[in-house]
Amino acid sequence: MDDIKIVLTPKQKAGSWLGSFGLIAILLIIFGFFSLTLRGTYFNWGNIKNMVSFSSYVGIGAIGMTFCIMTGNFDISIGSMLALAGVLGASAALKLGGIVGVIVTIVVAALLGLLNGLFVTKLKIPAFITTLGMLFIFRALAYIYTNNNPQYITDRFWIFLGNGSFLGLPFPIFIMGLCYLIAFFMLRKAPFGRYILAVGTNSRAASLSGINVENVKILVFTLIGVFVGVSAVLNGSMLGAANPGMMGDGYEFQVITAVVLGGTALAGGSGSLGGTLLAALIVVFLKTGMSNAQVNSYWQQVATGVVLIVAVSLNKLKFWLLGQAQ
Amino acid sequence: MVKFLKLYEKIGIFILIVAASIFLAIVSPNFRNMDTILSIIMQGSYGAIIAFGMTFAITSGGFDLSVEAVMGLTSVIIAMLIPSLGFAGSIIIAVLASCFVGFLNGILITKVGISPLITTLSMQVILRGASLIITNGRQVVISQKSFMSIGASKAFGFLPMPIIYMAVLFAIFYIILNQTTFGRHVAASGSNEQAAKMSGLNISLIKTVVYILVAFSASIVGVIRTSQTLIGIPTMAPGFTLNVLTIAILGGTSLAGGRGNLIGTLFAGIFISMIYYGLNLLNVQIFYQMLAVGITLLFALFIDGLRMKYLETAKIKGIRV
Amino acid sequence: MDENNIFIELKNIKKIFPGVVALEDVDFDVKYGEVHALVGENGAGKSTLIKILGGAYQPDGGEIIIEGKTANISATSMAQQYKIAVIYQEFNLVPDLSVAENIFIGREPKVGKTFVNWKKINNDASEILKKLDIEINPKKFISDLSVAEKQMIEIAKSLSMDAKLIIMDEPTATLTEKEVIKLFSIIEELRKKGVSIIYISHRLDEAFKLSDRITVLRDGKKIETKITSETNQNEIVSLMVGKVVKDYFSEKKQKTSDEVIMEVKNYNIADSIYDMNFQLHRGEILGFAGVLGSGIHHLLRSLYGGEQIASGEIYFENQKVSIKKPSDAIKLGIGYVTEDRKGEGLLYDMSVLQNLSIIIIKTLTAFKGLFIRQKKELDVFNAMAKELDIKYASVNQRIIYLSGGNQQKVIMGRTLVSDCKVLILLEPTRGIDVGAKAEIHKIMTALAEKGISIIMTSSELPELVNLTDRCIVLYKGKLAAEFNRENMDEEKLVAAEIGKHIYSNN
Amino acid sequence: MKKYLRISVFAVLILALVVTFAIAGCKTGTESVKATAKTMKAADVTIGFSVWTMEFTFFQNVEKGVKDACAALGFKYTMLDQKSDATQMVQDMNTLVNQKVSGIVSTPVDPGAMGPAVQKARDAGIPVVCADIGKSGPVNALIVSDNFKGGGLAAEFLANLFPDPAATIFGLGNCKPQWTYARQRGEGFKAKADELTYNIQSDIIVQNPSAEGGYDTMQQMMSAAPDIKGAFFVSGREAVGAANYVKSQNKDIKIVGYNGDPEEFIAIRDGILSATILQQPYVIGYKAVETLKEILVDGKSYENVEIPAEVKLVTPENLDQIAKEVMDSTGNSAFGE
Repeated sequence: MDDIKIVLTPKQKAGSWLGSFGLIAILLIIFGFFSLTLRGTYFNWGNIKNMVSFSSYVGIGAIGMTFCIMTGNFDISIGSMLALAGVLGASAALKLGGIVGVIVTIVVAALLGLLNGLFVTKLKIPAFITTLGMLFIFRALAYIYTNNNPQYITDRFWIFLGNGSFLGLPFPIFIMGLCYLIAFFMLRKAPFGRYILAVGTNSRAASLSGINVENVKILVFTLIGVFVGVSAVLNGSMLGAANPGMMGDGYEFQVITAVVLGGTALAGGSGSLGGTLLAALIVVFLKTGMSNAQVNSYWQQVATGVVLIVAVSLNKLKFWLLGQAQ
Repeated sequence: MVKFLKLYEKIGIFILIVAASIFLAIVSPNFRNMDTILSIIMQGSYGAIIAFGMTFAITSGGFDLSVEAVMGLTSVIIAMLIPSLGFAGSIIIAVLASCFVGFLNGILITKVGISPLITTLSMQVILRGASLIITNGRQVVISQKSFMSIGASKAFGFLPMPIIYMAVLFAIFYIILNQTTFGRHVAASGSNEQAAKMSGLNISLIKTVVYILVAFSASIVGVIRTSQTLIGIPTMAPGFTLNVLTIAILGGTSLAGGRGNLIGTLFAGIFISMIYYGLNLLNVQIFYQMLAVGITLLFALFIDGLRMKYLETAKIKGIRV
Repeated sequence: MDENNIFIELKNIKKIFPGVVALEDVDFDVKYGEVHALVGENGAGKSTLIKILGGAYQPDGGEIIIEGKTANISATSMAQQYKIAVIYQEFNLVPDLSVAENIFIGREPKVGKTFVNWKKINNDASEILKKLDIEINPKKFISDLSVAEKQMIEIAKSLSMDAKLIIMDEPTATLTEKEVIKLFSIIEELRKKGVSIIYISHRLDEAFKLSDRITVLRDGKKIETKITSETNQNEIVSLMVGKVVKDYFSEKKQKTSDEVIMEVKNYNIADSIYDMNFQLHRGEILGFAGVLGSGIHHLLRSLYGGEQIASGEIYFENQKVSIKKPSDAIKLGIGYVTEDRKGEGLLYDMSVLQNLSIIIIKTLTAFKGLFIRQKKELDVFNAMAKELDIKYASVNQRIIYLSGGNQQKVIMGRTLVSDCKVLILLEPTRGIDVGAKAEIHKIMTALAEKGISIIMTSSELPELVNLTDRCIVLYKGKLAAEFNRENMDEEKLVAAEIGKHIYSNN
Repeated sequence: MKKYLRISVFAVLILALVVTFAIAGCKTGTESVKATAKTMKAADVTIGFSVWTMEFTFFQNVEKGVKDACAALGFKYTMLDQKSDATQMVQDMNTLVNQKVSGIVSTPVDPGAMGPAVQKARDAGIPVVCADIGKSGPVNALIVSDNFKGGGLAAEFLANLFPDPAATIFGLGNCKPQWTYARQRGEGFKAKADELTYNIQSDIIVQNPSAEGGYDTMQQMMSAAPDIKGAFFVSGREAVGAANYVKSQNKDIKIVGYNGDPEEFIAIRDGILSATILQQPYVIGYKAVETLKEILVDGKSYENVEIPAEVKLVTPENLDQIAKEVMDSTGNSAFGE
């Protein structure tokens, strides 16, 4: 049966290695570098816990986005989505208690995601534009609903979710872990994952294979909502308030950056959750490292940008080595 | 019908403008005078000019999120250099520097093959940092007051200069896109890059030039704004990029690439300014202004969607398999 | 042969891709004014070779000599400078540009140095189109053209840059008989002008009709170059497949039952199908023949729910059914294999395994479609791979690395695993080499004998004549004629296809 | 490939965990928690400063104040930049707690959103003082300039220029809604204007919190209320932009700013800007550290105390004198030279 011989040139071997270990290498380099230079202030258990738990903010939101980009779509409304869900949840919590608030947050976000999905599929408005419009609308609604008053989150349960710890680990780490497990399972072990891949790589073929492309897309956008909702819960808990203007400001680009840095092709079809998670960690580890090192904050910006470009070019280097066109 | 729809693609946004004008003219007396209208167009010009460049980028199948940082860079370079080099010198250097940034974007996107999103997003952060480093985080006041005339004076005593710049740049960009081989090649590389490449077009070169154009247009606006405020502002126009994108898209330039619509962009620029400006005249809270922008965007694109759908079906019926 | 009449010569060219050696020490040359046919099974390396000539790929070894000088075709633009034009199967046209612009893309007539000379570009374009007597308005956008028209534009394009070597990859695959005749006469013209042509086709008769020499590739190696006049089809075929192929078509043994599995009653599709009626019997191979515009593809697509039907009734196993979307058809047990493998068949980024199981993946799950039972999936795959004799390196290999024939098998397998009762095949052997063709045919007859009914259409009449029990001919969306095995032959089909007027090839 | 990637991801993460557990073990063994000690020696004190952003002159001056104070009192000093991001603000707070600093000074980008973070710091025995903006949670002290009063000063100044309320219209260049603390200035301005029966016809939010933003806003104001006499901008840079627009139109409209950034001083000197309300970021920063000193070294107890920092009206008349005061108190020129 195996009468087709697999031949890998050294170049290609290097490429595949890069594909598998590139991001981890970057993460370790960054971590190692700052650990050596900063010692205690960086390389200590508390700080690591802190960094990982804060990476959940981008990390969890990036799960949905990874799915979305895999299907060749795009959602830049998530920042505003986070805020709107956050303020609604928070105000619900004030009246009906934390558990309700948390549920409301996630449900609202999911519904907003669903709304995006419906616009994209039913009204046939390109995802980028739909979500661009929603970016304005959600944020505006958040302002209008709260009349620009921050909604404080005081409920102990909700506060615990973001700040408490369990088995000596910050609780957000567990939530992030859980989210990734579920997502990973959906993508690799459930038919849904195949559908996402199929739609992303060739939607016409997918629909001829009996896949309801529209439903898959709607589901993907709804999932974005769900994960953004979870992220909103944690974020709100860490901030202890939901501020319609502040919450999730610039979130969309942080998340998309993480996803792309994680090696998911914007064209759709291929992607990796592991990569996304690593990317989310890389960004936080880098930023924290630099500010702990008291790097001038202007230089920090420059460095962040440069590192981003370098990291992504490594991914390109992989494809070049493998001799594949993207 | 199809004829009308083709027309709509070109000037659909114009209809929105007319509608909005009528509305505003009715509700606000202040709107019914030449100065206000000119002011609105003037404030539209900043976004529109950059959106011209952005239209090129989108037509070539990408986009550029670094424009606001380019404005800042231009601003500080001018402010730092004016004392030594004078107006012309400092402006030229600043614009050239910006073009170089565009060149870098182009190289990273075409040669290294990083997605425009990441490239320009990173470039945005880098430039912000760089501008702040140049001025050490300060705003640099320009003491040569006459520099103001570049952006703030009026032609024929009534026509604000920015409008003139917008008109001129529109003409130039329009001709480039529709009349020159380069412009057509931009469309080609956005419409079907593979084919364009196979036909022997130098995609890398074309796209690089495109990103230089974007940076150039952003830089021009940077010059205008700096001259108006007489301050070198490293963090100029925070969040303006989103505005520019909105304008280009609202103008009807398809994100799929290949189809650039500069006329639409021009009108969209004015329209957006109209929303903010007009609603400010009515003291409408900013929340509702955002709401308005979002809804118009969706509405316009919804109409556009219907249009495309109609043309599609028309096409299917037209072609026999 | 004397050197100076050779236009281009390739010396032990080598090219490696992850997983496969595409080309291994290939020598090859083309003389001025020669039509050189390049044949070989899919995956033999033909397309890789022409991509190298076109400057799309860089060889990993060997050298290219053009007009005596060593050439380095480092980019597609270089190919143009060497006066080499490649007409790929997947056209390289820009949808949002006009016909004229596409013909002269990169070489537009200009006013001054920068501005497009619209007047000239359109005039020149219409001149060239006239030369090929094609009636297309040069101002028209490519996105509004049909496949055949695009094909013609491609040829016009290469003519416009007065190429010395034109490479045609499967040029006739999508053309009607009439257009093929036109194409051949054009090729003759070019040959007279001293233009060299590399002609790649799976239709051997064409190769023999046109070429001076034929070169056979197999598994990335050059097998032999033959003077066309000194060889014959069978020899070439055996060179291609490495063994002598006996029966090109496998005759179907048993008679089909009279049981009607599917019936279509006064069926209409807007502007393409008018009042169609036909029955499909169990285990029958029903063919549809018709030229471009006959509406066949619309009809077959809509039977699978790929297109909305305008009106009409479909009975499946005597039940009136409505097929609105593919999933409806799949539920009923109707399978569909597209003619456009690239566009709507392959899931490129996915593995061979995933490509095969995509339709039935939901059924291969535990806990109500919660998670996939990999073991079971693998079993299904292996079974089907065995049945269809699919050749692959590993189940996780990306499907694009398979040869066209194997890709086609996977896509057929995709529908077969959903154990369908009716199989709709559009151009089942398009772009597939002789060996694989024979296999596909065997598979089809085997399926029919198992009681699966097949509806097929093919632009290769021999296929229809030899495979189908019955063949319905459509003309402009109406049923023009119906033949069964006994009374059908190519002449009759052609005659019916073009609306009764018998026409000859010269 | 993916498979390998996955495996290696988890491998590395687990590895990281194990290693860090080990580190954690030996760390907790060696270190004693200083922060809980009643009073400390100045030499042992480390002050952590978390700043909104270093992009605005105002915050640069706060930072300078904090830094100088630490130097003067012999404290160690470390600074983190929130980069105008609320989440970053909270993370920075936690980072500082991790670094076991003795006390924290924060200039919060989103004062409402620091509650839990402050709580954590306090639980770790680390006092928190906010330098300007605002606070939430159990903050020990907040040194804040009276934004409301400042707005009032601006109104009074304009009122004095135009004695007849009936015949005068003022404008207000307000700031982004999320910056609630700065909107206080607007509120103060409005309140005072009402009290003096002046009429504010247009209250416009400056879209770009930047000079050119003020420029555009002024243009809008002048078409909303063509016969406007004066306008107050809640942020100095915007005021300067607005003043420049007025100048370009050769109109005589009095613009008042807020902050006392160098560009404002220059603008007043050049007669473009009529006045500004001077905040004292440097002093605020300095005071914040002094307060922490009292808590940490002198053992004084502060809980939820608000310490107002004074705001002054700067006009062409008192410009030089105030510039001199600034020079004396902060050691750097008010004109930023």
